[in-house]
Amino acid sequence: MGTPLNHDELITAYGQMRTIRAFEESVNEEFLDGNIPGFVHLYAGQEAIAVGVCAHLSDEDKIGSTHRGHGHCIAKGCDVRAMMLEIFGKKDGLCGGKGGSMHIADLDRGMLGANAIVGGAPPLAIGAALAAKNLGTGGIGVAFIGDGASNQGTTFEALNMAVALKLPAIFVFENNGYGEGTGHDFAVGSGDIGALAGAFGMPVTCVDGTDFFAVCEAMADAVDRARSGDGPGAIEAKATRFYGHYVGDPERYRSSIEVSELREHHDCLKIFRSRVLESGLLTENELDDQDREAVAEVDAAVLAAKAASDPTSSDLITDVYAGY
Amino acid sequence: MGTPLNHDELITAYGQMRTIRAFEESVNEEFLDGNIPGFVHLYAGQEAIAVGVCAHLSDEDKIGSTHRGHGHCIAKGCDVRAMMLEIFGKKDGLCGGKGGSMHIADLDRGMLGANAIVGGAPPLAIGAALAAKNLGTGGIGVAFIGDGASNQGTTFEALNMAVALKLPAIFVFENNGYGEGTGHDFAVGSGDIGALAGAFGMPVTCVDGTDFFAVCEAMADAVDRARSGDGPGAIEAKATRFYGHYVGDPERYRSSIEVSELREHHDCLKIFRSRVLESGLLTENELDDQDREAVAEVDAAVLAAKAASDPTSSDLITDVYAGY
Amino acid sequence: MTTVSMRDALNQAMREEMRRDERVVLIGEDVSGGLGGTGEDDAMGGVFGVSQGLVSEFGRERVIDTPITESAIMGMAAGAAMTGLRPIAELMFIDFMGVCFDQIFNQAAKFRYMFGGKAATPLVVRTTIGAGFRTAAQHSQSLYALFAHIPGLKVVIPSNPYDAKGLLIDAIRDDDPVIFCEHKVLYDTMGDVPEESYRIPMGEANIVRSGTDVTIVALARMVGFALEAAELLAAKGVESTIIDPRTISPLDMETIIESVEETGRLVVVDEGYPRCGLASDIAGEVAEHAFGVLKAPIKRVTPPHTPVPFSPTLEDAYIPDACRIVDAVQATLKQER
Amino acid sequence: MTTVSMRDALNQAMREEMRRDERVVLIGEDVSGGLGGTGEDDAMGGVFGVSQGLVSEFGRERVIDTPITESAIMGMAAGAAMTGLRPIAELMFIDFMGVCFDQIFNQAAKFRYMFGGKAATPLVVRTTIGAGFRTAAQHSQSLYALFAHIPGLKVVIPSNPYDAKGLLIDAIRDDDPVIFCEHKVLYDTMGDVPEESYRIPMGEANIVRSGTDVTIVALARMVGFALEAAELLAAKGVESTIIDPRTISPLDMETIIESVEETGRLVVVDEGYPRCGLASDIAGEVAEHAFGVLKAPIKRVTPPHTPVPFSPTLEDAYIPDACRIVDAVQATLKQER
Ligand SMILES: Cc1ncc(C[n+]2csc(CCOP(=O)(O)OP(=O)(O)O)c2C)c(N)n1
Ligand SMILES: Cc1ncc(C[n+]2csc(CCOP(=O)(O)OP(=O)(O)O)c2C)c(N)n1
Ligand SMILES: [Mg+2]
Ligand SMILES: [Mg+2]
Repeated sequence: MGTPLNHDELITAYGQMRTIRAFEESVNEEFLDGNIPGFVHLYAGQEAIAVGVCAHLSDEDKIGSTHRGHGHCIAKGCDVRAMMLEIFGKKDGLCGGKGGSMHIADLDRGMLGANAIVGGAPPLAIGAALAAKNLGTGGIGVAFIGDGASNQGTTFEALNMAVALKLPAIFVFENNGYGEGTGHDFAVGSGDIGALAGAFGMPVTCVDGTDFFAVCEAMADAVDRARSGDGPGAIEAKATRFYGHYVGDPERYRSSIEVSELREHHDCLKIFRSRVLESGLLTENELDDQDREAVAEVDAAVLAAKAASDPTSSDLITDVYAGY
Repeated sequence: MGTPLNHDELITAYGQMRTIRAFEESVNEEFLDGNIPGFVHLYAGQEAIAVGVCAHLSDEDKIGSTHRGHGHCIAKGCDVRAMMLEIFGKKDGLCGGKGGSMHIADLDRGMLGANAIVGGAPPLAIGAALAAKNLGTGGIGVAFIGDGASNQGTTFEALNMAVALKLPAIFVFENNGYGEGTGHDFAVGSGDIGALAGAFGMPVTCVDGTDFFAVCEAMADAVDRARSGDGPGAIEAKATRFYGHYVGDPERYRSSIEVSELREHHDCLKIFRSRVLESGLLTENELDDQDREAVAEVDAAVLAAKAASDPTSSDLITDVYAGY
Repeated sequence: MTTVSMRDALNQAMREEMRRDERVVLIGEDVSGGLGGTGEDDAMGGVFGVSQGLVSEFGRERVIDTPITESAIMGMAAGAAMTGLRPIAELMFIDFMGVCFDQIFNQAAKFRYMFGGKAATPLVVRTTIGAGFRTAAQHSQSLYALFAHIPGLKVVIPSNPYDAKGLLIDAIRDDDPVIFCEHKVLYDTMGDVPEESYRIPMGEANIVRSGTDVTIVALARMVGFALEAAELLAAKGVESTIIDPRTISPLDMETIIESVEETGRLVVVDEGYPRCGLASDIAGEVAEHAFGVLKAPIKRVTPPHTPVPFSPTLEDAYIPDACRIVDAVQATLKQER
Repeated sequence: MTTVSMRDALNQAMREEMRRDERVVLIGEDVSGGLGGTGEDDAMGGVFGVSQGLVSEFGRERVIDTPITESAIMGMAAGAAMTGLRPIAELMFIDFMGVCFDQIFNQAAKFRYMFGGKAATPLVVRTTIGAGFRTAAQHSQSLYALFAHIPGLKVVIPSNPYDAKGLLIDAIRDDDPVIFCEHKVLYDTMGDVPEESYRIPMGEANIVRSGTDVTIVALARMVGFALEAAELLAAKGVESTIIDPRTISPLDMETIIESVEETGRLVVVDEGYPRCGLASDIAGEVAEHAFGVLKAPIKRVTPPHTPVPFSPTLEDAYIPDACRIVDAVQATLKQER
C-alpha cells in the first residue's frame, strides 16, 4: 500500500471521496424530486479515481473533465456550495447558472470544465500542458476520459499529439464498463484501452479504480515523469458506476445484480475504510468525522441552492464576448 | 517470392505499374507546362503498393483513396484516357471535369474517389465493407492511408469501428516518410504505424512497399481473412515518393540526395524487373512491350485531353441533387 | 388514422421502410442498446427511444449499435450509401456535428457533384435539435442553417407526427443525403397518423393557417408558438397565415412569396441562431423577389446571438415565444411603407 | 510605408506580435516545416509561405509544427488559450473545418458564456478561403458564414494588405476566439503597409468608394470585382458606394445602413454559398431595419447553390465577377418601388 500521502492528506482524500458520494446522492434525490433541471450524470462509485489523481495536483495543474464531472470538480478543490448552486441553475453558481452540471468549471482551481461533448476534453487538456510547458509554470494537463470516449477520434489525436510534442500531459481513462447503454467489451475493439493508449507511445499503468492507493501511486509516477519533462503518460482505471448513465436511466442494459454486486463488493469508500483501518493509518473516529462533515456540507449546499436567486433575463446576453 | 499471380497477371501488374509511372511523368510535365490546373500530387514511386493491393480486387471490392490517387485509380482499372481528361478538366473526363485530380472517382470500378481531405476515406471504406457484408456481395472495402493521414482521428475511428463490427475492411498504410514537409518520424508519435494499427485489434503485416511481391502476398492474406468473415486487417507498406508533395513543391524539407538515392536504389519498377528476370518469370521483351504500351497509352491520353472540350456553363448547376 | 406521438410516428416510418427495403439499415450509438452489457437487448432504442423495438424485428445486422465515434458513423453510412445500402445514421444531438461534419458536408454532400453525377448517396442523418430541456450550450442548438448552407444536402424539420412520418419516408427513399432534424421537445406531441405508408415530398411547405393580414413562417416547435400567437392576434382582429416550410433545403419559397403577395407582411420565426440563419435567408429571398408587394419591414424572431444558457429562467428568455411573435406582427402592422 | 504583399503583411503582423508578447505562439501543419525530414528547417512557413522565417526567429517552442490532426490542433490551441497562451492556430484550408469544428464552435466559442464569464479564449484561427485556384470542391470554399452563425466567435475577412496586418494584430490582442480568413488568391496582392504596428478594430467597415446611387457591400476578393464594376458603372453615370465590412462578426451594420439611407439601393456580393449565407444575413438586416429607405429590391450576387467545380470554365462561371455586379446594380436601378 505504498502511498506518498501523509496523515492529513489521507484524511483530506477520504473527506473528498466522501463529499463526492454525499454530493451525488443528494443530487440524485433532488433531481428525482424535480428540483434540478437538465441532464445529470453521477460520479458515485468512481471517487477513488478523481481523488487519487487530483491528490497530486495544484491549482497550476489543469484538468479537462467529462459530462460526469462533479467528482473531478470536488477533487480539484471547487467550492461545493457554488457547484450545487450551479447545478440548480442559480445566479451565484460557479458559472452564473449558465453552465449547469454538464459545463461546470472553475478555472481558478485549474478545472477547465465538465464537457458535454464526448472526447471534448483531451485536446483541451494537452493545450493546458502546452501552456504550462511554454510558460514554464511546472504544471501539467490531465484529461479524464471514459471508456466510451476512448473511441473518439479527438481522444486518439490528443494522445498522438502529446507524444509528438512531448507534452506534460496525463490521460486518465476511467473504464466503468459502459458508454451509455453499450458495454466497453463491444465498443473498444481491442478490448484493452490501456494497451492501445500505450501503443501511441507512452507508458501506461492499469489499476483497479476502486483502490485509491493504486490510483494514487500510478498517478505519482506519471506526474513525476510529466513534470520532469519526460512526456505524457496514461492510466487506465477500472471503475464502477453506481447509478445509471444519467439520473432517471432505467438501466435495462445491465442487470440489477451487477449493480448490487458493485455496491456491495466494489465500493471504493468501503475499501478505503477497511484498508486504512487495517493498517492503522486512520482511526474509525477520524473517518466518521469526515462522513458527518461531508453530509453536513452537502446538505447546507442544497439548502443554499434552494434559497438562491435565479439569474435575471439581463444576464442572458452577457458573457458572450469580452465586450458584452 | 511467393506470388499467387500467374504469368498473365504478372504482366498485367507490371503493365499497370508502368502505366502509373508514365501517367505521373506526363502529368508532371503537362502541369509544369501550364496545361493542368489546380493541385496535383503524384504517385510515382509507390506503384507497387496500389498494384499489389488491387491485384486481389474485383469491381465488387471498393477502395477509398487519397489526394495522391492516380495510382489507385489505374490499379483499380479506371480508364486512363478518361482520367487524363478529368485531370485536364474536360467535359468527358471521368467526373465530367467537376472533380479533377483530387476527386477522381469511378464507382463502376469500385474506386470511391480520391479524397482531398486527409483521413477522409477510411470511414467511407468501412462503409463499403458494411454494405458488402449486409448485401452479401462477398466484396471488401479497402482504404489507402498515408503516414500523415495515419494520425487523423477519422482514421483511428475507422480502425476501431471495423474491429468492433468485424467488417471486411483492409487498411493499407502507405508510409512514404512525409506528410507534406513533415517527416513521419516526428508526426507518428509511436514511430510505428503498423503496431499502432495492430493495437486496435487487427492483424497487421509490415512490408517493403517497393517490393511488389511482398505487398501482393500480404494483401492476399488480409483479403482471405476479410472475405472469410474474420474481420479487418492492415498492411503498412514503406514507400518512396519520387516527386515533391505536389507538382511544383521546392522540397526544401528533404535532401536531394535522399531523392536520388530513392530513385536509384528503391525504384519498385527496377526492382520488379530484376526480380522477374532473375527468376525467369517474365522476359525482357515482355517487359519492354509493357513499357512501350504504357507510354503510348498515356501519350494518346494527353493528346486526347488537349483536344477535348471543356464543360459549358450549363454544366455548372447539374449533378447537385438527383433532381438537378 | 391513429393518434400517436411524434416519436412513434418516426418509429413507424423506419419500421415500414425497413420492412419494405432491406437495404435500409439504422446506424448509431445505442440505437438498440445493450450490446456488451449484462442486461437486455433492445434496451434503449436510441436515447429518446425512437428506434425502440427495431432491433427485435430486424436484428443487429440492420440495427447497428456503434462505439462513440461520430466521424466513423457518418463516414461509414456515407460509404455504405454510395455502395448499395440506404442507411439511416443517427447523430444523437445536432450539437455533435462538430466531430463529424466533414463526412457529411465534404463527403456525402459532394459526391454526386464531384463525381460528375455518377454517385448517389441515399443517406438520412436523423438528429435532434432544440432548446427547452435545460441541457445548455452543447445539447440544445438548432444548427440546421449550417446544413442548409451546404449545396448537396437536404434538410427536413417536421413540426408534427403526420409530417414527421411522411417526410421521413420520403427522405429514406430519396437518393440524396438528408439531414432530418427532430425537435426533442416535440417527441411527445400527439397527432393523427395513417397506419399505412405515405410520402410527403420534401420541398413543399404546409399552410397551417390562413389569414390575410400577415404571413408568419415558422418551423418545428415554433409552429405551435405561431399558432398561439395567431389566436391572440385573431382576438384583436388580425388574421395570420402561418406557413411551415417543413424542409428548409429545398425551401418552398413559392408558397411563402404567394402568401406575402397577399398579406404584404412577413414575420419569420426561427429557433436557430440569428446570424446567417434561416430567418435572414427567407428575409433575403423575399427582399429580393417580393420587394414590391411588401408593406412593412420584414421581422425576424429568433433567439439572441448567444449560446443556449442552462438556467431555466435564462433558457425561457432565450427561446422565441408567442408573445414575441405577437409583438413582431404588431410592429409590421404599424409600420406601413 | 512600404509596398508589400498580403502574405508579407500577415507575416509582419505575426512577427511583431510574437516579438511583443511571448505568449503568442503559432501552431499548425508545416507552419515551419521540415521536422523529421532530411532537408532544411524553416522549409515551408505554411503551405502558402505566410509564416516563413518565424521559426528561425522564435524557435520550435513557439512555431509549432504538428501532425495532421486538426481536432487536436484546435483543441490544444483552445486549451492553451484558456490557460495563458495566446495561440495562432492554422487551419490550412477552411474546408477542413469539418474535422475540427467541435473544438472551435462548441469549445472555444462557448467557454466564456458556459463558464459565466470566467474564461477567456484568446485564440486566432488563421485559415484560407476562396475559389480561383482550380482546387475544386474541398479546397475552395468560403465557409465563413458557418462561423459567423456561431455566437462567441469573431470572423475577419481582409481584402488588402493594410487591413490584413492591422486586423490580424487586433485579432491576436483580442480576448475572444477569432476566425481569420485569408483569401488565397489575394496573397500576392500588393499594397502599402506601415512598418510599425497598428490595429484596425474588428467591427468597423471600410468605405472603399463613395457614390450616391447604390451601395455595394463586398468582401475579400469581391472588393476588387466591386471596384471594377463601379468603374464600369461610373462610365455610365452611376456612382457606387462600396463598403468592405472587413469583419462579419461583429458586423458593422451601422455603416451599411447609413449608406443605404443615402443611396436607397443595396447589392451584396459574397463568394460564400447563397443559402443562409452572408448576403442574406445583410439583406435580412436591411430589410428589417432600413426598409423605409429602400427604393428597390435588395440584390445578392453569390455563386449558385452548388459545390465548387474543378474545371476552369466552370469555376470561372461559378465565381461572382464584375459583370454580374454591374447587372445586379442595373437591376436595382430599374426597379423603383
Ligand atoms: C460527441 C458525443 N457523442 C455522444 C454523446 C452522448 N453521450 C453522452 S455521455 C455518453 C457515454 C460516454 O461514455 P463514457 O465515455 O464511457 O463515459 P461514462 O458515461 O461512462 O462516464 C454518450 C454516448 C455526446 N455527449 N457527445
Ligand atoms: C484534413 C486535412 N488536413 C490537411 C490537409 C493538407 N494536406 C494535403 S496532403 C497532406 C499530407 C498528407 O500526408 P500523407 O497522409 O503522408 O500522404 P502523402 O502526401 O505522403 O501521400 C496534407 C497535410 C488536407 N488535405 N486535409
Ligand atoms: Mg464509461
Ligand atoms: Mg506520406
